[in-house]
Amino acid sequence: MAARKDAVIKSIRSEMALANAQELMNKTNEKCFAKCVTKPSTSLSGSEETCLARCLDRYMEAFNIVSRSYISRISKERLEH
Amino acid sequence: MAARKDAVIKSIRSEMALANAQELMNKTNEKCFAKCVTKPSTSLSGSEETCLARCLDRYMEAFNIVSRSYISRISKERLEH
Amino acid sequence: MAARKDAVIKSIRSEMALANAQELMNKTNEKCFAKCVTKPSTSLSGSEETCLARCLDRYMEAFNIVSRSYISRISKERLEH
Amino acid sequence: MADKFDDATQKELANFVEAEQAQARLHSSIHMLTSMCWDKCVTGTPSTRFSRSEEGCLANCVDRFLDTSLFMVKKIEEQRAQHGQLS
Amino acid sequence: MADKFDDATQKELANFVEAEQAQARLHSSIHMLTSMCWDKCVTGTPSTRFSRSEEGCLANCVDRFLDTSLFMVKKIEEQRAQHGQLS
Amino acid sequence: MADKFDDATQKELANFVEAEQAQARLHSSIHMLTSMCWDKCVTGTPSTRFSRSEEGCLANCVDRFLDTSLFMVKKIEEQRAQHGQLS
Repeated sequence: MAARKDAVIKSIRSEMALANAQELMNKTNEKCFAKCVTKPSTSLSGSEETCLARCLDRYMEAFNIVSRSYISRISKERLEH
Repeated sequence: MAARKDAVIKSIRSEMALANAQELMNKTNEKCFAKCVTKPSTSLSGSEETCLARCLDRYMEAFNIVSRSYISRISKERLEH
Repeated sequence: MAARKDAVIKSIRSEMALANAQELMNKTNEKCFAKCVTKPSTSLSGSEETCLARCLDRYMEAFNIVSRSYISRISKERLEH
Repeated sequence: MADKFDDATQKELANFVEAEQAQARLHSSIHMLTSMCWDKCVTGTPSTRFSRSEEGCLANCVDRFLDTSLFMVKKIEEQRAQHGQLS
Repeated sequence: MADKFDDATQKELANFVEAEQAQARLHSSIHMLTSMCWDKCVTGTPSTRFSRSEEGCLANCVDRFLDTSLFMVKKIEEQRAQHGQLS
Repeated sequence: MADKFDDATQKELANFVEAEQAQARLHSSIHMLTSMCWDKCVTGTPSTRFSRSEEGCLANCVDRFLDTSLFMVKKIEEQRAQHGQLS
């Protein structure tokens, strides 16, 4: 019984983590394609790939900055109220 | 029984009104933040707050203009068809 | 029984086709109104209607180009993997 | 749980829920139209009132959008009549 | 199907699911805010690091957006207090 | 209500519904891609045909977008291999 409960919890958790990672990838692809591939041609050029690689790192950085700000702000507000 | 029915109706109605007001607030915040806070700094400046207050009034006014136009148009079309 | 099964299948299929056509019309209206009616006045002008008619044809063409590219790409990837 | 509602009350509630759902779709259209017409018509910094051109644009925006939808449907039906069923 | 969970386990699972749903709403807000702040703050071509102004903008973006929400609520409450319930 | 479908028919219908759901996801991707590629490629006023550059852009847009997705996944896997599991 306990083993089955843990299996249910584990499966929900990994589904949630997957959905979150998937959403992050979708947003990153959308934003970076918009910024880096302005005129789609017959293949990705070297400069487009350089732009995409940097954009990926910057979007992850922005995601971390925003996560930290948001979590610290709502923790603060919960303490005050 | 009638009292329980009225309670159900009242609770659905207030849930709907809340969802509608919440959606209006979300849209207003999104549009006015986009227009008034173009370079987020360490606090909202006086001119940003002035802009936000006016933007709030204008968005509500736009919402009222659009609501009136839309409702009058669909009422007219229902009469014609 | 077989007749009832076919009726269920037919009804699901036509609901799907309708939803797809509806989504295509919604997107077309949104994109073409954005492009062709930049300053809404008291009626659609002749040049706005010309623009809308061409925009409709071009959006359908773009939809066909995108559909072909996407389906051919995912068919290719399925063969490779 | 308490007793179930009787049939007449259940029917009344079903009608009420249906009306509320129609209302919710109406609200959703109004929010979408307000957002779209705001982006199209309100181009400057918000002031204490709309400019004349903003006001005219907002007043006409919904009707021209609905005219656009009707115009598109008419064009599609004309094309179908010419080329036969496109499906 | 296997046996059902006992009452205590069912309750524990219900609490877990509720906590996960709160987590999902948190994630959804963070994705929305990241997308919005990226569009507002990251205007140039992506480089090996953010420029100073991009970094400052991103660091302040979430807090000013939440300040904006609070400011709007305050304004609405002021107007209600002046003109009576608008509802 | 009428009699239930027998097991074989139920299974056939379940397969059909699954195939239709896959179809719906395909349609949804195509609508999203058409919208995105239209915004990227069709910059001028609509004419009786696409310009050469618009046509080339549209023809390549989907493939480059899917290349972008693959490229991003590859980069993330390279980083994981270097720095260990980020999770």
